[in-house]
Amino acid sequence: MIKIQKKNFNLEKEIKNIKDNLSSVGAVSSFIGYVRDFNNNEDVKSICLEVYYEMAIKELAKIKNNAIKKWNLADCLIIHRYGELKVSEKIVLVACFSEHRKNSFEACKYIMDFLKKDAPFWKKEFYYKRSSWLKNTI
Amino acid sequence: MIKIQKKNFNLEKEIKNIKDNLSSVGAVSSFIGYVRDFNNNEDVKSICLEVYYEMAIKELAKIKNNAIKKWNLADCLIIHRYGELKVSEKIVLVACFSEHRKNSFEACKYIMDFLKKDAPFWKKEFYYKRSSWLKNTI
Amino acid sequence: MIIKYFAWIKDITDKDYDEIKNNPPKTINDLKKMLCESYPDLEKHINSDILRYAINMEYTSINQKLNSKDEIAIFPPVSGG
Amino acid sequence: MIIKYFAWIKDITDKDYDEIKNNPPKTINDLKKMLCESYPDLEKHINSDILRYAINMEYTSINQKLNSKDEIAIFPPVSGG
Repeated sequence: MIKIQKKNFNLEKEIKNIKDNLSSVGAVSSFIGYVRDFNNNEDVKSICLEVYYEMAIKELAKIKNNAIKKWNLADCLIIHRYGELKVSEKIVLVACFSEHRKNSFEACKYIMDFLKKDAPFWKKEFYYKRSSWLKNTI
Repeated sequence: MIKIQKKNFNLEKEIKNIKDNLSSVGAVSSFIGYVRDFNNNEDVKSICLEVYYEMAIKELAKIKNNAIKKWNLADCLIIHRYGELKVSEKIVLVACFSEHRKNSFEACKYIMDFLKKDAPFWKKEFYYKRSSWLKNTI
Repeated sequence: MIIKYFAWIKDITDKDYDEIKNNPPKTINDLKKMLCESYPDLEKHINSDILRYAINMEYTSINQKLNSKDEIAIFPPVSGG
Repeated sequence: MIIKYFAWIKDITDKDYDEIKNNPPKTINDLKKMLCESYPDLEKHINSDILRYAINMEYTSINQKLNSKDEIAIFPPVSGG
Protein backbone atom coordinates (compact mmCIF):
# COMPACT_ATOMS: atom_id res chain seq x y z
CA MET A 1 0.00 0.00 0.00
CA ILE A 2 1.21 3.49 -0.91
CA LYS A 3 0.04 6.57 0.99
CA ILE A 4 1.14 10.12 0.32
CA GLN A 5 -0.42 12.37 2.91
CA LYS A 6 -0.04 15.57 4.93
CA LYS A 7 -1.10 14.14 8.24
CA ASN A 8 0.89 12.12 10.74
CA PHE A 9 0.41 8.37 11.08
CA ASN A 10 0.47 5.82 13.88
CA LEU A 11 3.08 3.06 13.43
CA GLU A 12 1.18 0.49 15.47
CA LYS A 13 -2.08 1.01 13.58
CA GLU A 14 -0.56 1.15 10.10
CA ILE A 15 1.48 -2.01 10.57
CA LYS A 16 -1.25 -3.91 12.43
CA ASN A 17 -3.73 -3.01 9.70
CA ILE A 18 -1.69 -4.97 7.16
CA LYS A 19 -0.23 -7.65 9.45
CA ASP A 20 -3.66 -8.76 10.71
CA ASN A 21 -4.43 -10.32 7.32
CA LEU A 22 -1.07 -12.06 6.94
CA SER A 23 -0.72 -14.84 9.48
CA SER A 24 2.18 -16.48 7.62
CA VAL A 25 4.32 -13.36 8.10
CA GLY A 26 6.98 -13.74 10.79
CA ALA A 27 9.08 -10.68 9.97
CA VAL A 28 8.41 -6.98 9.48
CA SER A 29 11.36 -4.70 8.82
CA SER A 30 10.62 -1.04 8.85
CA PHE A 31 12.31 2.28 8.43
CA ILE A 32 11.06 5.58 9.79
CA GLY A 33 12.61 8.86 8.65
CA TYR A 34 12.29 11.98 10.83
CA VAL A 35 13.00 15.70 10.51
CA ARG A 36 16.39 16.32 12.14
CA ASP A 37 17.14 19.38 14.26
CA PHE A 38 20.49 20.07 12.64
CA ASN A 39 21.69 19.84 9.06
CA ASN A 40 24.23 21.56 6.81
CA ASN A 41 25.82 22.94 10.00
CA GLU A 42 22.69 24.89 10.90
CA ASP A 43 19.84 24.51 13.37
CA VAL A 44 16.70 23.47 11.56
CA LYS A 45 13.32 24.90 12.60
CA SER A 46 11.08 23.04 10.19
CA ILE A 47 10.93 21.71 6.66
CA CYS A 48 8.52 21.98 3.79
CA LEU A 49 8.17 18.90 1.63
CA GLU A 50 6.97 19.41 -1.91
CA VAL A 51 5.70 16.48 -3.96
CA TYR A 52 4.81 15.76 -7.57
CA TYR A 53 1.89 13.73 -6.29
CA GLU A 54 0.77 11.69 -9.30
CA MET A 55 4.31 10.79 -10.28
CA ALA A 56 5.29 9.95 -6.70
CA ILE A 57 2.39 7.48 -6.50
CA LYS A 58 3.61 5.85 -9.71
CA GLU A 59 7.30 5.77 -8.71
CA LEU A 60 6.65 4.39 -5.24
CA ALA A 61 4.30 1.74 -6.66
CA LYS A 62 7.02 0.73 -9.10
CA ILE A 63 9.68 0.49 -6.36
CA LYS A 64 7.26 -1.40 -4.10
CA ASN A 65 6.31 -3.90 -6.80
CA ASN A 66 9.94 -4.52 -7.70
CA ALA A 67 10.75 -5.24 -4.06
CA ILE A 68 7.73 -7.53 -3.63
CA LYS A 69 8.77 -9.55 -6.66
CA LYS A 70 12.48 -9.62 -5.87
CA TRP A 71 12.11 -10.71 -2.22
CA ASN A 72 8.78 -12.53 -2.42
CA LEU A 73 7.22 -10.19 0.16
CA ALA A 74 3.74 -10.84 1.51
CA ASP A 75 3.15 -7.07 1.40
CA CYS A 76 4.83 -3.72 1.62
CA LEU A 77 3.69 -0.38 3.01
CA ILE A 78 5.11 3.03 2.08
CA ILE A 79 3.79 6.20 3.70
CA HIS A 80 5.40 9.51 2.72
CA ARG A 81 4.25 12.86 4.09
CA TYR A 82 4.40 16.27 2.44
CA GLY A 83 3.79 19.87 3.50
CA GLU A 84 5.12 21.62 6.60
CA LEU A 85 6.85 19.35 9.11
CA LYS A 86 8.51 20.34 12.39
CA VAL A 87 11.68 18.92 13.92
CA SER A 88 11.19 15.30 15.11
CA GLU A 89 8.08 14.73 13.04
CA LYS A 90 7.91 11.56 10.94
CA ILE A 91 8.53 11.98 7.22
CA VAL A 92 8.42 8.47 5.85
CA LEU A 93 7.60 4.89 6.79
CA VAL A 94 8.61 1.82 4.81
CA ALA A 95 7.52 -1.56 6.19
CA CYS A 96 8.24 -4.87 4.47
CA PHE A 97 6.33 -8.03 5.41
CA SER A 98 7.88 -11.45 4.79
CA GLU A 99 8.04 -14.95 6.25
CA HIS A 100 11.62 -14.63 7.48
CA ARG A 101 13.76 -11.66 8.40
CA LYS A 102 16.46 -11.73 5.72
CA ASN A 103 14.11 -10.80 2.89
CA SER A 104 12.31 -8.06 4.80
CA PHE A 105 15.62 -6.44 5.80
CA GLU A 106 17.02 -6.41 2.28
CA ALA A 107 13.76 -5.20 0.74
CA CYS A 108 13.43 -2.35 3.23
CA LYS A 109 16.93 -1.11 2.50
CA TYR A 110 16.38 -1.40 -1.27
CA ILE A 111 13.15 0.59 -1.13
CA MET A 112 14.73 3.39 0.93
CA ASP A 113 17.70 3.61 -1.46
CA PHE A 114 15.42 3.94 -4.49
CA LEU A 115 12.98 6.22 -2.75
CA LYS A 116 15.84 8.62 -1.91
CA LYS A 117 17.04 8.53 -5.50
CA ASP A 118 13.85 8.52 -7.56
CA ALA A 119 10.74 9.54 -5.65
CA PRO A 120 9.78 13.10 -6.67
CA PHE A 121 9.84 14.83 -3.30
CA TRP A 122 11.83 17.95 -2.44
CA LYS A 123 12.79 19.19 1.01
CA LYS A 124 13.18 22.85 1.83
CA GLU A 125 14.79 23.35 5.21
CA PHE A 126 13.99 26.45 7.27
CA TYR A 127 16.81 27.61 9.52
CA TYR A 128 16.63 30.61 11.83
CA LYS A 129 17.68 33.19 9.25
CA ARG A 130 17.33 31.52 5.87
CA SER A 131 15.99 28.51 4.02
CA SER A 132 17.52 26.07 1.57
CA TRP A 133 16.37 23.41 -0.87
CA LEU A 134 18.14 20.11 -0.24
CA LYS A 135 19.65 17.44 -2.42
CA ASN A 136 19.79 13.86 -1.20
CA THR A 137 23.17 12.38 -0.53
CA ILE A 138 23.67 8.64 -0.94
CA MET B 1 16.53 0.12 26.69
CA ILE B 2 15.94 -3.61 27.21
CA LYS B 3 12.52 -4.96 28.15
CA ILE B 4 11.67 -8.61 28.68
CA GLN B 5 7.97 -8.90 29.34
CA LYS B 6 4.88 -11.07 28.99
CA LYS B 7 2.55 -8.39 27.79
CA ASN B 8 2.13 -6.96 24.32
CA PHE B 9 3.55 -3.55 23.39
CA ASN B 10 2.55 -0.65 21.16
CA LEU B 11 5.09 0.17 18.43
CA GLU B 12 4.11 3.82 18.17
CA LYS B 13 4.35 4.44 21.92
CA GLU B 14 7.57 2.51 22.47
CA ILE B 15 9.41 4.23 19.62
CA LYS B 16 7.97 7.69 20.34
CA ASN B 17 8.96 7.35 23.98
CA ILE B 18 12.64 7.18 22.99
CA LYS B 19 12.54 9.33 19.85
CA ASP B 20 11.00 12.32 21.66
CA ASN B 21 14.27 12.92 23.50
CA LEU B 22 16.50 12.58 20.44
CA SER B 23 15.91 15.45 18.03
CA SER B 24 19.14 14.79 16.11
CA VAL B 25 17.88 11.35 15.09
CA GLY B 26 16.72 11.17 11.48
CA ALA B 27 16.54 7.38 11.10
CA VAL B 28 14.91 4.55 13.01
CA SER B 29 15.25 1.04 11.63
CA SER B 30 13.19 -1.58 13.32
CA PHE B 31 12.43 -5.25 13.17
CA ILE B 32 9.31 -6.91 14.53
CA GLY B 33 9.12 -10.69 14.84
CA TYR B 34 5.71 -12.42 14.96
CA VAL B 35 4.36 -15.90 15.67
CA ARG B 36 3.80 -17.57 12.28
CA ASP B 37 0.80 -19.79 11.56
CA PHE B 38 2.84 -22.50 9.85
CA ASN B 39 6.25 -24.00 10.61
CA ASN B 40 8.02 -27.34 10.17
CA ASN B 41 5.23 -28.27 7.71
CA GLU B 42 2.58 -28.06 10.41
CA ASP B 43 -0.14 -25.60 11.37
CA VAL B 44 0.85 -23.74 14.51
CA LYS B 45 -1.76 -22.93 17.16
CA SER B 46 0.41 -21.04 19.62
CA ILE B 47 3.90 -20.97 21.10
CA CYS B 48 5.34 -20.87 24.56
CA LEU B 49 8.50 -18.82 24.99
CA GLU B 50 10.75 -19.73 27.88
CA VAL B 51 13.45 -17.33 29.04
CA TYR B 52 16.46 -17.39 31.35
CA TYR B 53 15.51 -13.91 32.46
CA GLU B 54 18.60 -12.59 34.25
CA MET B 55 20.96 -13.91 31.59
CA ALA B 56 18.73 -12.62 28.75
CA ILE B 57 18.87 -9.13 30.25
CA LYS B 58 22.68 -9.36 30.37
CA GLU B 59 23.07 -10.82 26.86
CA LEU B 60 20.71 -8.32 25.24
CA ALA B 61 22.43 -5.43 27.02
CA LYS B 62 25.78 -6.67 25.72
CA ILE B 63 24.49 -6.96 22.12
CA LYS B 64 22.83 -3.55 22.39
CA ASN B 65 25.95 -1.86 23.75
CA ASN B 66 28.13 -3.43 21.05
CA ALA B 67 25.77 -2.13 18.36
CA ILE B 68 25.60 1.36 19.90
CA LYS B 69 29.39 1.57 19.95
CA LYS B 70 29.97 0.05 16.52
CA TRP B 71 27.41 2.23 14.67
CA ASN B 72 27.40 5.27 16.92
CA LEU B 73 23.68 4.93 17.63
CA ALA B 74 21.80 7.56 19.60
CA ASP B 75 19.87 4.76 21.27
CA CYS B 76 18.55 1.26 20.82
CA LEU B 77 15.44 -0.49 22.07
CA ILE B 78 14.97 -4.24 22.42
CA ILE B 79 11.67 -5.70 23.65
CA HIS B 80 11.34 -9.48 23.84
CA ARG B 81 8.24 -11.24 25.10
CA TYR B 82 7.95 -14.58 26.85
CA GLY B 83 5.11 -16.90 27.91
CA GLU B 84 2.16 -18.05 25.81
CA LEU B 85 1.78 -16.28 22.46
CA LYS B 86 -0.85 -16.92 19.80
CA VAL B 87 -0.40 -16.84 16.03
CA SER B 88 0.25 -13.30 14.73
CA GLU B 89 1.24 -11.92 18.12
CA LYS B 90 4.45 -9.89 18.33
CA ILE B 91 7.45 -11.68 19.80
CA VAL B 92 10.26 -9.16 19.51
CA LEU B 93 10.99 -5.55 18.61
CA VAL B 94 14.43 -4.15 17.84
CA ALA B 95 14.62 -0.44 17.01
CA CYS B 96 17.89 1.39 16.28
CA PHE B 97 18.08 5.20 16.41
CA SER B 98 20.74 7.03 14.42
CA GLU B 99 21.34 10.24 12.50
CA HIS B 100 21.32 8.60 9.07
CA ARG B 101 19.76 5.41 7.77
CA LYS B 102 22.81 3.34 6.88
CA ASN B 103 23.91 2.86 10.49
CA SER B 104 20.45 2.10 11.83
CA PHE B 105 19.89 -0.56 9.14
CA GLU B 106 23.16 -2.33 9.77
CA ALA B 107 22.82 -2.19 13.55
CA CYS B 108 19.28 -3.58 13.46
CA LYS B 109 20.35 -6.54 11.34
CA TYR B 110 23.39 -7.16 13.57
CA ILE B 111 21.29 -7.18 16.73
CA MET B 112 18.75 -9.60 15.28
CA ASP B 113 21.50 -11.97 14.13
CA PHE B 114 23.08 -12.04 17.59
CA LEU B 115 19.79 -12.18 19.41
CA LYS B 116 18.81 -15.28 17.39
CA LYS B 117 22.15 -16.87 18.17
CA ASP B 118 22.84 -15.93 21.79
CA ALA B 119 19.80 -14.65 23.66
CA PRO B 120 18.60 -17.39 26.05
CA PHE B 121 15.01 -17.82 24.85
CA TRP B 122 13.40 -21.09 23.75
CA LYS B 123 10.31 -21.53 21.66
CA LYS B 124 7.98 -24.46 22.01
CA GLU B 125 5.47 -24.64 19.19
CA PHE B 126 2.03 -26.14 19.74
CA TYR B 127 0.52 -27.79 16.69
CA TYR B 128 -2.88 -29.45 16.58
CA LYS B 129 -1.74 -32.85 17.79
CA ARG B 130 1.70 -32.35 19.28
CA SER B 131 4.28 -29.79 20.37
CA SER B 132 7.96 -29.30 19.62
CA TRP B 133 10.90 -27.32 20.95
CA LEU B 134 12.56 -25.29 18.20
CA LYS B 135 16.13 -24.52 17.23
CA ASN B 136 16.93 -21.29 15.41
CA THR B 137 18.16 -21.56 11.87
CA ILE B 138 20.48 -18.87 10.52
CA MET C 1 1.26 20.57 -23.48
CA ILE C 2 1.77 21.22 -19.78
CA ILE C 3 5.25 21.96 -18.41
CA LYS C 4 5.37 21.54 -14.61
CA TYR C 5 8.03 23.10 -12.36
CA PHE C 6 9.09 21.90 -8.92
CA ALA C 7 11.18 23.01 -5.93
CA TRP C 8 13.67 25.79 -6.75
CA ILE C 9 12.87 25.61 -10.47
CA LYS C 10 9.59 27.19 -9.43
CA ASP C 11 11.50 29.98 -7.65
CA ILE C 12 13.03 30.83 -11.05
CA THR C 13 9.92 30.43 -13.22
CA ASP C 14 7.78 32.06 -10.54
CA LYS C 15 4.92 29.76 -11.48
CA ASP C 16 3.89 26.11 -11.06
CA TYR C 17 3.44 25.34 -14.72
CA ASP C 18 3.20 26.63 -18.28
CA GLU C 19 0.56 25.54 -20.73
CA ILE C 20 1.72 25.62 -24.35
CA LYS C 21 -1.04 25.58 -26.91
CA ASN C 22 0.77 26.70 -30.06
CA ASN C 23 3.90 25.11 -31.48
CA PRO C 24 4.81 22.93 -28.52
CA PRO C 25 8.42 21.69 -28.44
CA LYS C 26 8.88 18.46 -30.39
CA THR C 27 11.70 16.96 -28.33
CA ILE C 28 13.27 17.34 -24.90
CA ASN C 29 16.10 19.32 -26.55
CA ASP C 30 13.54 21.70 -28.11
CA LEU C 31 11.97 22.09 -24.70
CA LYS C 32 15.32 22.93 -23.11
CA LYS C 33 15.91 25.65 -25.72
CA MET C 34 12.47 27.06 -25.14
CA LEU C 35 12.98 27.12 -21.37
CA CYS C 36 16.34 28.89 -21.71
CA GLU C 37 14.66 31.60 -23.77
CA SER C 38 11.69 32.03 -21.46
CA TYR C 39 13.73 31.82 -18.24
CA PRO C 40 17.33 32.95 -18.78
CA ASP C 41 18.18 32.10 -15.13
CA LEU C 42 17.44 28.46 -15.88
CA GLU C 43 20.05 28.18 -18.61
CA LYS C 44 23.07 27.44 -16.42
CA HIS C 45 21.15 24.70 -14.60
CA ILE C 46 19.87 23.15 -17.83
CA ASN C 47 23.40 23.20 -19.25
CA SER C 48 24.89 21.67 -16.11
CA ASP C 49 22.76 18.53 -16.63
CA ILE C 50 21.65 18.27 -13.00
CA LEU C 51 17.94 18.63 -13.78
CA ARG C 52 15.63 15.69 -14.35
CA TYR C 53 12.82 15.46 -16.87
CA ALA C 54 9.69 13.33 -16.78
CA ILE C 55 7.23 12.76 -19.61
CA ASN C 56 3.78 11.75 -18.40
CA MET C 57 5.30 10.93 -15.03
CA GLU C 58 8.05 8.67 -16.35
CA TYR C 59 11.69 9.68 -16.11
CA THR C 60 13.44 10.27 -19.41
CA SER C 61 17.15 10.58 -19.85
CA ILE C 62 17.33 10.79 -23.62
CA ASN C 63 16.15 13.37 -26.14
CA GLN C 64 12.71 11.79 -26.38
CA LYS C 65 9.99 12.99 -28.76
CA LEU C 66 7.14 14.95 -27.24
CA ASN C 67 3.45 14.88 -28.00
CA SER C 68 1.24 17.96 -27.81
CA LYS C 69 -0.85 16.35 -25.05
CA ASP C 70 2.10 15.33 -22.87
CA GLU C 71 2.62 16.46 -19.30
CA ILE C 72 6.28 17.30 -18.93
CA ALA C 73 7.94 17.89 -15.59
CA ILE C 74 11.29 19.50 -14.97
CA PHE C 75 12.84 19.32 -11.54
CA PRO C 76 16.03 19.35 -9.48
CA PRO C 77 17.53 16.24 -7.81
CA VAL C 78 15.01 14.78 -5.39
CA SER C 79 15.35 14.92 -1.61
CA GLY C 80 12.53 12.90 -0.09
CA GLY C 81 12.72 10.12 2.48
CA MET D 1 25.96 -24.38 43.60
CA ILE D 2 22.79 -24.04 41.54
CA ILE D 3 22.40 -25.95 38.24
CA LYS D 4 19.55 -24.53 36.13
CA TYR D 5 17.80 -26.43 33.34
CA PHE D 6 15.91 -24.94 30.41
CA ALA D 7 13.59 -25.96 27.58
CA TRP D 8 13.69 -29.70 26.79
CA ILE D 9 16.54 -30.29 29.24
CA LYS D 10 13.89 -29.66 31.87
CA ASP D 11 11.68 -32.33 30.28
CA ILE D 12 14.51 -34.80 30.98
CA THR D 13 15.49 -33.62 34.45
CA ASP D 14 11.84 -33.08 35.35
CA LYS D 15 12.84 -30.07 37.46
CA ASP D 16 13.96 -26.46 36.98
CA TYR D 17 17.17 -26.72 38.92
CA ASP D 18 19.35 -28.72 41.28
CA GLU D 19 21.06 -27.28 44.30
CA ILE D 20 24.34 -28.98 45.18
CA LYS D 21 25.61 -28.38 48.69
CA ASN D 22 28.18 -31.12 49.13
CA ASN D 23 31.08 -31.80 46.80
CA PRO D 24 30.02 -29.56 43.93
CA PRO D 25 31.71 -30.31 40.58
CA LYS D 26 35.01 -28.49 40.16
CA THR D 27 34.95 -28.04 36.40
CA ILE D 28 32.46 -28.08 33.54
CA ASN D 29 33.71 -31.58 32.68
CA ASP D 30 33.02 -32.73 36.25
CA LEU D 31 29.55 -31.27 35.95
CA LYS D 32 28.91 -33.10 32.68
CA LYS D 33 29.89 -36.41 34.33
CA MET D 34 27.65 -35.72 37.28
CA LEU D 35 24.71 -34.86 35.00
CA CYS D 36 25.16 -38.06 32.98
CA GLU D 37 25.01 -40.07 36.19
CA SER D 38 21.98 -38.27 37.59
CA TYR D 39 20.10 -38.13 34.29
CA PRO D 40 21.12 -40.98 31.96
CA ASP D 41 18.84 -39.62 29.20
CA LEU D 42 20.99 -36.49 29.07
CA GLU D 43 24.15 -38.39 28.21
CA LYS D 44 23.70 -38.60 24.43
CA HIS D 45 22.94 -34.87 24.28
CA ILE D 46 25.92 -33.96 26.43
CA ASN D 47 28.16 -36.15 24.31
CA SER D 48 26.82 -34.68 21.06
CA ASP D 49 28.11 -31.25 22.08
CA ILE D 50 24.95 -29.38 21.12
CA LEU D 51 24.24 -28.09 24.62
CA ARG D 52 25.42 -24.71 25.90
CA TYR D 53 26.70 -23.89 29.36
CA ALA D 54 26.67 -20.59 31.22
CA ILE D 55 28.49 -19.77 34.44
CA ASN D 56 26.93 -16.89 36.34
CA MET D 57 25.05 -15.93 33.19
CA GLU D 58 28.10 -15.85 30.91
CA TYR D 59 28.56 -18.39 28.15
CA THR D 60 31.50 -20.71 28.53
CA SER D 61 32.89 -22.90 25.81
CA ILE D 62 35.90 -24.32 27.61
CA ASN D 63 36.32 -26.61 30.59
CA GLN D 64 36.19 -23.73 33.04
CA LYS D 65 36.69 -24.08 36.79
CA LEU D 66 33.60 -23.82 38.96
CA ASN D 67 33.09 -22.18 42.31
CA SER D 68 30.74 -23.56 44.97
CA LYS D 69 28.63 -20.38 44.79
CA ASP D 70 28.26 -20.33 41.00
CA GLU D 71 24.98 -20.43 39.17
CA ILE D 72 25.41 -22.82 36.26
CA ALA D 73 22.92 -23.11 33.42
CA ILE D 74 22.69 -25.88 30.90
CA PHE D 75 20.47 -25.45 27.89
CA PRO D 76 19.79 -26.42 24.27
CA PRO D 77 20.42 -24.13 21.28
CA VAL D 78 18.38 -20.96 21.68
CA SER D 79 15.34 -20.10 19.55
CA GLY D 80 14.20 -16.60 20.48
CA GLY D 81 13.54 -13.65 18.21
